[in-house]
Amino acid sequence: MTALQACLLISAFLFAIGFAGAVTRRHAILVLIGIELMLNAANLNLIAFWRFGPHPEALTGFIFVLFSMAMAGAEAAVGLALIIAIYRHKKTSNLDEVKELKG
Amino acid sequence: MSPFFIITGIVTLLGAAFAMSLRNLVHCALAMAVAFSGIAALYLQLDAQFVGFAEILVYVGAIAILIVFAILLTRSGEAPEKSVLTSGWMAGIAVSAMVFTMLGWAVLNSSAIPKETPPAPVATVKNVGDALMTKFVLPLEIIGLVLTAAMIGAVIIALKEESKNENPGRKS
Amino acid sequence: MFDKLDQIFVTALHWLVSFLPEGLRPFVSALICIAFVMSVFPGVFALTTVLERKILGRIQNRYGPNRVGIPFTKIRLCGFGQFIPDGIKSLTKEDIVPRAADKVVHFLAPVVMLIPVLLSYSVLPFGKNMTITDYDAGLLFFFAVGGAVEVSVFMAGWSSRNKYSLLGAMRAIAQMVSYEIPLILSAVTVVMVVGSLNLSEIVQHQNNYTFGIAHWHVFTPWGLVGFVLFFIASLAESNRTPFDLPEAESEIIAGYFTEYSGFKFALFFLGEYLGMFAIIGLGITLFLGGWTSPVSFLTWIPSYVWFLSKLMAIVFVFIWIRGTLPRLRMDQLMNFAWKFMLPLALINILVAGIWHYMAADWQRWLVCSAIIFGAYAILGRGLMQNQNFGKRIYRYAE
Amino acid sequence: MLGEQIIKGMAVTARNFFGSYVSKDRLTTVQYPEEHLAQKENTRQFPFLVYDGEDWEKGLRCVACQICEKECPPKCIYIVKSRDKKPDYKGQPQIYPLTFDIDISVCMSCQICVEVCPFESIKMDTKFELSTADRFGGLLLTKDQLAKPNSYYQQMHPHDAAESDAVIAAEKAKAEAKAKAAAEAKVKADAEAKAKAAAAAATAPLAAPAPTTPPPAPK
Repeated sequence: MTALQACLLISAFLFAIGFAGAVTRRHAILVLIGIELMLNAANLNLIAFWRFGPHPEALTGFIFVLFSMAMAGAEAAVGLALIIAIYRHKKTSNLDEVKELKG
Repeated sequence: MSPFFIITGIVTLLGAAFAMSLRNLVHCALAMAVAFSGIAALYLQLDAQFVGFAEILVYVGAIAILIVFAILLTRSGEAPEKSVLTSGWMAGIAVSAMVFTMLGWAVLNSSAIPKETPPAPVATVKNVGDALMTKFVLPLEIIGLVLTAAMIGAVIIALKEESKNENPGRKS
Repeated sequence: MFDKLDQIFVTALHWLVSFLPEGLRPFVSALICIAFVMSVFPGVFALTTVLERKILGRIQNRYGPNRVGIPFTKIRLCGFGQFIPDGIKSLTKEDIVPRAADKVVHFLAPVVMLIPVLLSYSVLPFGKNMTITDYDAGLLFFFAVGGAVEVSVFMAGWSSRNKYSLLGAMRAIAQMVSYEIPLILSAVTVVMVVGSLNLSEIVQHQNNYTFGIAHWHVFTPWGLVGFVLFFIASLAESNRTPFDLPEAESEIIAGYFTEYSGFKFALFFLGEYLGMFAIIGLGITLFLGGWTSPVSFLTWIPSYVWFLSKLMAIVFVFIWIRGTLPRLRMDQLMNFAWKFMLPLALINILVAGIWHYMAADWQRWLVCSAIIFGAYAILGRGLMQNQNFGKRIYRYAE
Repeated sequence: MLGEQIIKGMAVTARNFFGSYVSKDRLTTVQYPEEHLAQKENTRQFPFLVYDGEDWEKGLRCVACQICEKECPPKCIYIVKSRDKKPDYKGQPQIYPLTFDIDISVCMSCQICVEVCPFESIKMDTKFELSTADRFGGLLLTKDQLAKPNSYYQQMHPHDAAESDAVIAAEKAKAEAKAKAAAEAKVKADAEAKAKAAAAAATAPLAAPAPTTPPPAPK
């Protein structure tokens, strides 16, 4: 197993864990955490391919990760704001009870 | 593959697993912080210092704190009495296990993966800055715009709705 | 001769390591550097606790501690031995964990506090060639590990199951997050002008002299504003008065370490002071020329002496401020960060850009000073508006 | 301008800081175990027993009347009366305390024992460095620890001591006068008895001592 394969395996496992959490857990915040983990798995992939790929000097994967982090920050901010707004409205953050779009 | 790499990989995966399986949400958030630190350590071992530091700064320093705040604001810091899993959790686990097996099989059997490890690339801050300011300047600007929009949006969404008969502030 | 004295620690390290086989060298040299940080800065911490009490005493026209010197002798050393009994006392005290506390998180919090703080020392240049790890992105590393302190504060406050702890932790995190922005923005000016995130390079950039005076960044208009902003933000980051709301003892007992005692409390205390030294060290590196001397005829004094004396001078100012200013209110704190410091820091970035691109003559001094002074006056007036400093109105419970 | 007042405040504290090194009279505290501040004359800490003369056992003014024991609000005084009597300063035979203990861990320094004592024998001390390693025995002061000479009292509270000395002197003088009068009366009575031996014994009550009204306090 090469280093690249190890990285990819770690990232795949991380993605699977994040996905399992996001799908199976009830709490909205945990779903968000799952999504963050999946995003990080993707970032790890990008960095691994940048490191072991053919053209590291172009820095594409590297910069892509930076942008994706910024997007993750924006996503977390908006997502948590949504969760707080829903909690204010329905007094719950359990996703099973937030099924309707109607407030 | 150095032993450090294996250790950080295991720590990361354990952190992620705990973040997704513990009952108490605050514990989940803290385990998530551990997982993110592990990922940052992996980045450092992949010669991506800048990304590693940025990972800690963004994820541990900002997003973990944000999540923790959200947990406390929605009063879900205590472990819930009833089940924490959705009704269809078995299917979810099965699907994710399938995803992992498929990805793992692909990774281990792919012929596109280069066998030899190239020398460590140089990604000094200067190079990164140059790239950001020349080749990637448009995405950078767009990211700035997106972040601004996200910030304004988050503030507006989370803003308390003004009630009509509220006291007009306290006298000072 | 003076060069040798300046490099004595570096030479000693090389000499020590040279006895070892090749493979062990980086490992052992890292261990020695860790031992250096772990011995010097806790020592400075021990002295500072005594110094703080003495200076506060003198500010209040008291003596302060002046009894304990060398144990079992009559030598008193003006009370500078006080930290020994203090340390023994806090280390031998009973360690109380509340029954309802989250035991694991409660235990881990002080450790998580101390680790990033100690890590942040690894990028500070203590002297010429005396940076432990010369990261290319050293400044980013410093701020990144500094962000982990907030997690530990939250862990301490939440795991104690005490509302004072939780309130203190929330206050501390809100304050740290708010003041981290002006802190980083004021550091950005230096990065812009120097063109590097490497702290050694930043120091080297200030190591030039015109008319015998060093090119410290604090001697420029943007540097002065940046330094003042950095200084205020670092006061808030290290939870010192007047920003000590997280541990406001008259309101919420001791904030997030209300439920800590004995060794863990000592660790928190140590972590807080070490964090303060680290952030002061960063401020010195960015604005006060790091280990360089202010005037060219004093360059023979060893570089680490300069660094330590600047550190102690700023610690003195911190203590002086603690002896002078009362605690802010939460809304005042936030107003100050978001309505005054943040805009001023942004304007300061603009000024640094102008400074960088204007020709090096008296005009840029004039332009930059004018912009900064105008911004300061307007923002200051804006901050003071709506502040009713009239007679206080008391509202009683109905 | 923003920040002006901060500078002013900093100047004040800086003045205090450097001033405290320059001028000693800025410092409001003293170096306690070496230096003591002079105590006020009316300072009181815990009671003690006054004795006259050299020998404390002989000169103890206390007659174990137990008024202080009864009056003490926290009940910190414990007295055991003697069975025999010995002469007091007036030469009158009096009982004396076999045991006189004050538990100063209980005493609240109210001075009621001093107020109620008719014999000027219990007074308030000013000694305050009473800390001890033994928290039970060390804080229970016995008779020999409590007894202090009158000279000590005079030195400590000169004004009060003068008053109490005057009372004692007045008592003594009165007692002597009474003794003299009694002696004279006795001589007279003897003479009369000798003279009127045969007469009826109805005059005998006249020789009894005068009613014992306490002398007015010299205030």
